[in-house]
Amino acid sequence: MIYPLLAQLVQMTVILTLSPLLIGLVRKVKSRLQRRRGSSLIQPYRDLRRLLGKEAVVAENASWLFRIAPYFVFASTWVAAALIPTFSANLMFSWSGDLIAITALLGSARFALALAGMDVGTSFGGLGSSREMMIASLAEPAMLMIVFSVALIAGSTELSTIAGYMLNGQVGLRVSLAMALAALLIVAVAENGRIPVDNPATHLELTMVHEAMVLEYSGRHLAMIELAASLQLMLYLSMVACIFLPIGMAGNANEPLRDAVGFFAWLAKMAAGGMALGVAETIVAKMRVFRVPNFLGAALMLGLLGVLLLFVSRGM
Amino acid sequence: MPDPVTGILLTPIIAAAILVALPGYRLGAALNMLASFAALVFALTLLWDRPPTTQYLLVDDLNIVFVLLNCFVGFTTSSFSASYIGHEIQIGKLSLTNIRFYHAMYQIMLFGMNLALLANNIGLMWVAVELATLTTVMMVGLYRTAEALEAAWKYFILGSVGIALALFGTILVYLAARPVVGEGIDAMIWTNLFHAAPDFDSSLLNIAFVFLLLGYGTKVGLAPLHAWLPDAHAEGPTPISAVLSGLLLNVALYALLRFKVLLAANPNAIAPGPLMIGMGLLSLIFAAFMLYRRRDIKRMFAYSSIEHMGIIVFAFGMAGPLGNFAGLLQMTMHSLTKSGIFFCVGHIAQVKGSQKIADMGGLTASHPVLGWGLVAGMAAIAGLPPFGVFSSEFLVVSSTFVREPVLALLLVFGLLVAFGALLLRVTSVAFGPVIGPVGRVHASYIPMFAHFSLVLMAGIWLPPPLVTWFQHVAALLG
Amino acid sequence: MTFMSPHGLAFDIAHMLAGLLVLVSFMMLYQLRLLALLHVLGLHAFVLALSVAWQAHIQDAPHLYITAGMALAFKAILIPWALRRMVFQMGLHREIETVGGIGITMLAGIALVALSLQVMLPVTANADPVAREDIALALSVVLIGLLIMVTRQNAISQVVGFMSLENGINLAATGARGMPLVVEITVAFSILIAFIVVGVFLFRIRERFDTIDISELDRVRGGQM
Amino acid sequence: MMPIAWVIPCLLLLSAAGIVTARSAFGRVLVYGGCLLICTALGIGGFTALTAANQHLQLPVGLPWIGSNLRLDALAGFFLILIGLGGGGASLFALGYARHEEHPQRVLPFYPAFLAGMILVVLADDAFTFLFAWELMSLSSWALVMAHHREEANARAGYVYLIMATFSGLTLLLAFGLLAGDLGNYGFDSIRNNPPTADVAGVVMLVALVGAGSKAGLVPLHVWLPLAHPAAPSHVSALMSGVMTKVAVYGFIRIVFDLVGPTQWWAGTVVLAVGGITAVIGVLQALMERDLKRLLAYSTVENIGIVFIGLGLSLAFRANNLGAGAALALTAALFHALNHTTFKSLLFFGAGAVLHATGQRNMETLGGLIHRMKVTPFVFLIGCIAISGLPPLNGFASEWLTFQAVLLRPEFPQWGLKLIIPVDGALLALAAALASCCFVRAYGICFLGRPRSDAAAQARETDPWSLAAMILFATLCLLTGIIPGAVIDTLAPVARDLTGARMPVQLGDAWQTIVPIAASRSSYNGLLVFAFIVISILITVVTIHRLSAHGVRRAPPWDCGFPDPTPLSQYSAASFEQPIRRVFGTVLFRSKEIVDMPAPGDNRPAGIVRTIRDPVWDGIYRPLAATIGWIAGKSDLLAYLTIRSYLSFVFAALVVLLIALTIWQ
Repeated sequence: MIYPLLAQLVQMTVILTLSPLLIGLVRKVKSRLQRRRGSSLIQPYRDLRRLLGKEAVVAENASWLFRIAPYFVFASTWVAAALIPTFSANLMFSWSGDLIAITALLGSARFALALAGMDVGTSFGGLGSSREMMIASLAEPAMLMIVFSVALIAGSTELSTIAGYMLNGQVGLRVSLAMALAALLIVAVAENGRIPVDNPATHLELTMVHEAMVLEYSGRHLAMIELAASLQLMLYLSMVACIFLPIGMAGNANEPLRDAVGFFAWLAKMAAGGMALGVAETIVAKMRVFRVPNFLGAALMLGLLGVLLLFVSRGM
Repeated sequence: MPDPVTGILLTPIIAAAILVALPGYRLGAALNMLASFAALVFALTLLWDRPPTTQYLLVDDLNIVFVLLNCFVGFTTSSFSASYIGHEIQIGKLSLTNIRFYHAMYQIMLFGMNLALLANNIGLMWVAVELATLTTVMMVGLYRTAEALEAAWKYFILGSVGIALALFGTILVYLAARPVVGEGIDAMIWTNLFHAAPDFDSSLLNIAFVFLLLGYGTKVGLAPLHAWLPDAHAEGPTPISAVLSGLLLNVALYALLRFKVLLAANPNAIAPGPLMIGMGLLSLIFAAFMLYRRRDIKRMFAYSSIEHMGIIVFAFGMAGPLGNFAGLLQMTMHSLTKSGIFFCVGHIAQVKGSQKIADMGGLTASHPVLGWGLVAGMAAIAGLPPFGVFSSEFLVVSSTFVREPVLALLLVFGLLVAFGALLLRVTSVAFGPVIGPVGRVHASYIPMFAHFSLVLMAGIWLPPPLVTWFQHVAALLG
Repeated sequence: MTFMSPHGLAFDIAHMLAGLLVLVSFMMLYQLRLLALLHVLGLHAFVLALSVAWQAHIQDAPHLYITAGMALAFKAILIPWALRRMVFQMGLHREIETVGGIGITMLAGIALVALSLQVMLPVTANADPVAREDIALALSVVLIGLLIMVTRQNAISQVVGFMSLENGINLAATGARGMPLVVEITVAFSILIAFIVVGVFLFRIRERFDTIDISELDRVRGGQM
Repeated sequence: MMPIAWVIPCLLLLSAAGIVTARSAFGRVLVYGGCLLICTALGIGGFTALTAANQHLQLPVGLPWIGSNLRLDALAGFFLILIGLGGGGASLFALGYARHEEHPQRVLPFYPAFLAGMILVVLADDAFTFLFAWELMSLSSWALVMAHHREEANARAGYVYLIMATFSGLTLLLAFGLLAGDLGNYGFDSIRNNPPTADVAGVVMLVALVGAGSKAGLVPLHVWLPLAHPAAPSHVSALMSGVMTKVAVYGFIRIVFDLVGPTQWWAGTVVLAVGGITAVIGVLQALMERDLKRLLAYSTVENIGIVFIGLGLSLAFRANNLGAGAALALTAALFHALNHTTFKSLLFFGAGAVLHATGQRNMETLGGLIHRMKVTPFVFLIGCIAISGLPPLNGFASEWLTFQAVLLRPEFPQWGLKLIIPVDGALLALAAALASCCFVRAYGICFLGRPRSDAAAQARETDPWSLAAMILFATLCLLTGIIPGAVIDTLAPVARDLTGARMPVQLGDAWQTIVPIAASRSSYNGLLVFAFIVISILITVVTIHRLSAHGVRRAPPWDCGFPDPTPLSQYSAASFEQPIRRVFGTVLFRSKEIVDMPAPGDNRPAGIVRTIRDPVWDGIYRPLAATIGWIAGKSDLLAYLTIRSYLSFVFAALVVLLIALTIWQ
């Protein structure tokens, strides 16, 4: 009882504290690849501190919703992230929400953020919300299709069960899983607003999506949102790792040693993932907003194809 | 107290004789109502005092319903007519000379119809139907406008041809019966015919039925023999429209049913069902489409009568206990509802000074009673609950689908198409902006309410005696 | 004389008269001129009167003589005369406008006769063979009468068609041995015809319609619109 | 005996009272207050009926030889709860809202009758009573739709509505005809005792799907719904969308699950296909709608699609003798139906409050209401989150259950089910995602931003009765969202009656987790998720306020430095939907954007025109109407012929019949 609770608390803290580092890592990798020195790995932490220290400038006609939204966004993302097994599947509350619930929690966060983007009543805010919801309207079903594929193979939508199933090695190579992985990567890129779907570094009016939504935010509100964004990135990477590469993850037993192994394995996976993302973002160009639906549509189709294959034949 | 049958038949004759001599409008209208009421009372006594069958007259389960209905609608229409015609005289649309013989004719018409219903002799029945036709022709032409005369003329010519065909059919029935029943009057008495029908020559009976179907079918208003009906309804005074739809069509239908029973009793004869089903469906679907382009409200409801006659004939054609029951119920409900609607429409037309649908609008706002009355009538005639037509259409459609799915689909299609047209027009009349004069009209709403409440009651609860009759008759009809 | 026919001379004469009526019906179909048509109508009624009288004789039913007499007086003489007067008074076209040529209507008439015979054929022998053939002929007359009504555009010729139809029915009614109410029915019918003629006349008197061509009458119909 | 049946005469009495007292304030209080009390009683009665033995009642009315039969079983009980809930809420709302009604005499008499019709449908135990009530429900709601009859659009809405309702009634009549057989055994008991053969059962299922579906709003039979629901006064809209569509669902369940008995597997396929298409089409149309109430109506179509997906899954499981799966899917469907009643009523109340505050339904004229109204924006937001299927509210719980049913078992022996179930899963996911997009747009445009018209700028909060109703439903959305186990357990008797199985008991769990099949398979705990979110928000707020600067400065919006003088420069509803329209609308709705650029020298402003074609209207209803019009036009020529032509009809009929006779002989 106590042990899983501890594991849960550790998980929540770790994922929260390490997520800005992941952002820092991605930025660093990108800079190096662009032959720049780039900012320090811990620059995101500094940014957060700076933002927290500043007074919040709120637009004159912003409502209560504008001020609540950052907290809600952050909280939902954090809860979702807490449900993902990172180093251990032995989490106290992992059963309180399965993969579908995690997807939906992220949806709630996005819902709040999109509303906040429209609250002030500027054209950019609306633009960002509109595009974000359009992307989500394709990414979310694609994500659910991925969930379906995985759940049909593992016979469960619980992430801990899935991870356990994947760990015991009887899965083998499957077409549907490959499709799900490809789709998940696309969805992860889109949901986190990374290149080629969105560019977190841009403030060019016609191309921004996420940044347009949060344009009016400043100070601690912006800090919350930035933190939520980095949490989300880590969440997705952990999810990929948990489903497709659960090597090293601790099982259900209360063994601190295995948990430690799992923790370092997870760190390594995150590092690798962050670097891969940095590389990928460097070599790919951002696409036009109206090309994005095709990109995500491909993910949706891949996911659906995977599920169909599973319905037709269990062996696929 | 005389024998009820004699009372039913004699009262109108005596009343007509007095009314011919009676000057003035008010007195005539009052006497007209009184006589109709007396007939109704006599008809009610039939319920417990059923006189014996004679060579000429007969009261049985089948016609007692018709007679009661006839006398009831005859009475309510006479009271509606009193206020309606009074208003027409007031505004000068009718002069006293126009209506000199109106009330007398009305009584003779009632006499003709009651005689046709009570006749136990197919020849007498034919004569009575002709009498009723002739009197209604005169009434249709009452306004003496070019349109009214033309409608009367059309009615007259088509009716005459129909009646001639029916006579030919009657002669053929006699010929079929003669070898079995014997020469003379015996071979025309319905009760004899019914008992001897199994031995009749089936081929003669077949041909006879074709002629009777077309002959009386013209009176019923079945397509393609219907052409007289819309004009006669639209151009005649509204009480006559109510009587035509509510009674005359029924009388012709009754005649048709009598002969159908004969055919059903003969094992070798053709099944009358398919013929009736075919004509019924044709009438229903044809009338349903015709409803769309109607711009005259009375003409529209006339087409709706054709539609309903189609459904009724269809139901009797489908036969079986459910089909026949439904047919009888539908017929009764249609009489009450349609005449009620005509009462309502008559007042509306008087308020607006026009029968054109385009001249009416927003009635529920300007005249709530008339407007909602029309809406209720529309709902009732379209077979929506809580009105009685719903029960009969329920039985017709559901019992047909098991036996003949395609026919049921056609039936449903026709019902929907017809409803689409009716609803379209009634919506524009009852709702939307108010169009036309908004003055009050001195009108008696009682007949309309009486009809609609009966229909409403029948939709919720059917009196057990009525059900028993209907079931007997349904069994008789095969 | 039974060798001439299985039913005896009396029936043969009845048949002959009925056949004659069909023939006269064909003459009506053939007529293109109004006055001649009226003459043929008189002839038609005359043949009917003969036939009815003969039936009265062989059935020993004296009341049928009334019908015969009425047919003679009313339909063979009075009504053709009245119609003739109307034709003159109203200055009608003497030509009859037909739908389809005379040839086609004649062919149609023949087809109708064939149809009536065919329809009556299955009537079993026990249902009185005489009546069967009589009725077949009467049916032909009725159908031809209707055909005239349908193919002639002129109101008077339509009246004529209706009368010939009615003559066919009278033939059938009187041919049905022992049928009651025949006289009453023929009287009722005569009243009907009188109504029609008076109706035609009424329209004329009121001078609402220039001609009594019914298609003109139809043109003034209002109310539908 | 059945005490609950007394509510029907009571409601009819209220109807009568409504006619008499329509014009006075007393009438309003009497009718709506009475309805509120009756609905409360109804809800309680329905709840007790879930577990109690079936009650029967036979009345000597209706069809003479079978009488009018009523039966109260678990299924009826559940739907009575639904009616009681929706009706009670609407009555509560109307106590305040109806004060602004211009024509109370057109609403008051029909409102209780409408409720009575719905209740009677649910209680009916023979075909006649069922259809009688069904049509009564249609007719009285039609009268309510026609309450504001002077608007031309409403007249059209009423027209289309009643035609489709009659179509639905007649179609169900056909289904009952098949079930009752030749002898007219219309009682449901005798139908249950003589179940139809498999082929007949299939036909009945199809016919019932068309009949009940056209009342529930299945694509392509949904066209009346977005016209009629918004046309009625808002509390009636809530009742129509929230409750009446559920009664239609009830009709389908009663016929297909109860009366017909086991169906073949393809029945499930058909229902699944229709449900999936309905869900997506409905939400896409909602996304492109600018009228707030019509948007809600289209969203009803979507939710009905989701309910039917659940029902289709249940049929599929039942055809394969998988009782547990059938129970799960049916529970999911009924749960979603209940949820839809709560949040759709709430949203329609909100729309009513907005309509009352601004007089506007067109979203393009709204905006900024969150500043001018205090409570409505908050509860409306809860409704939006719930209907978007987002945790921790109730919409998510039922959609989650449906997903679990989809994932339950891929090994169906039938190829049709193998293909349709995953596709339906995808369609459901797509619908859910689009729904949240749709309600971000709806909420964002109406309540957020700056007012786009004077009316919106001068909006005021609505009355306390209305607010009470909205708060009630918002609370319910939250409660059923965080303790879904209670609802699932409540539904267990219903599922047991209809599928022979039930879901595991949920409320026994200490943490109130819901476990549809087994804990290792899937579980969800709304309570914990809710608690976690609340706790993390609190933690964050506390921490942040410890750590950070407290200052808040109000300043003009930044907006990338663009000066922004007019609210018209905000994103509008049309611009918000534009990306979605481009993605989904170009093929399906043939949407086009035409830039209207004036020639040089022309002072006219440039503009952009968007056109959207409704494929269902274009593909089915317009051609149908045109065909009927064409035939009507052609047959109309027959009304103007000469007497001679009519005579020739008689003649032709005679000759044809004689020829037919000769041939026959």
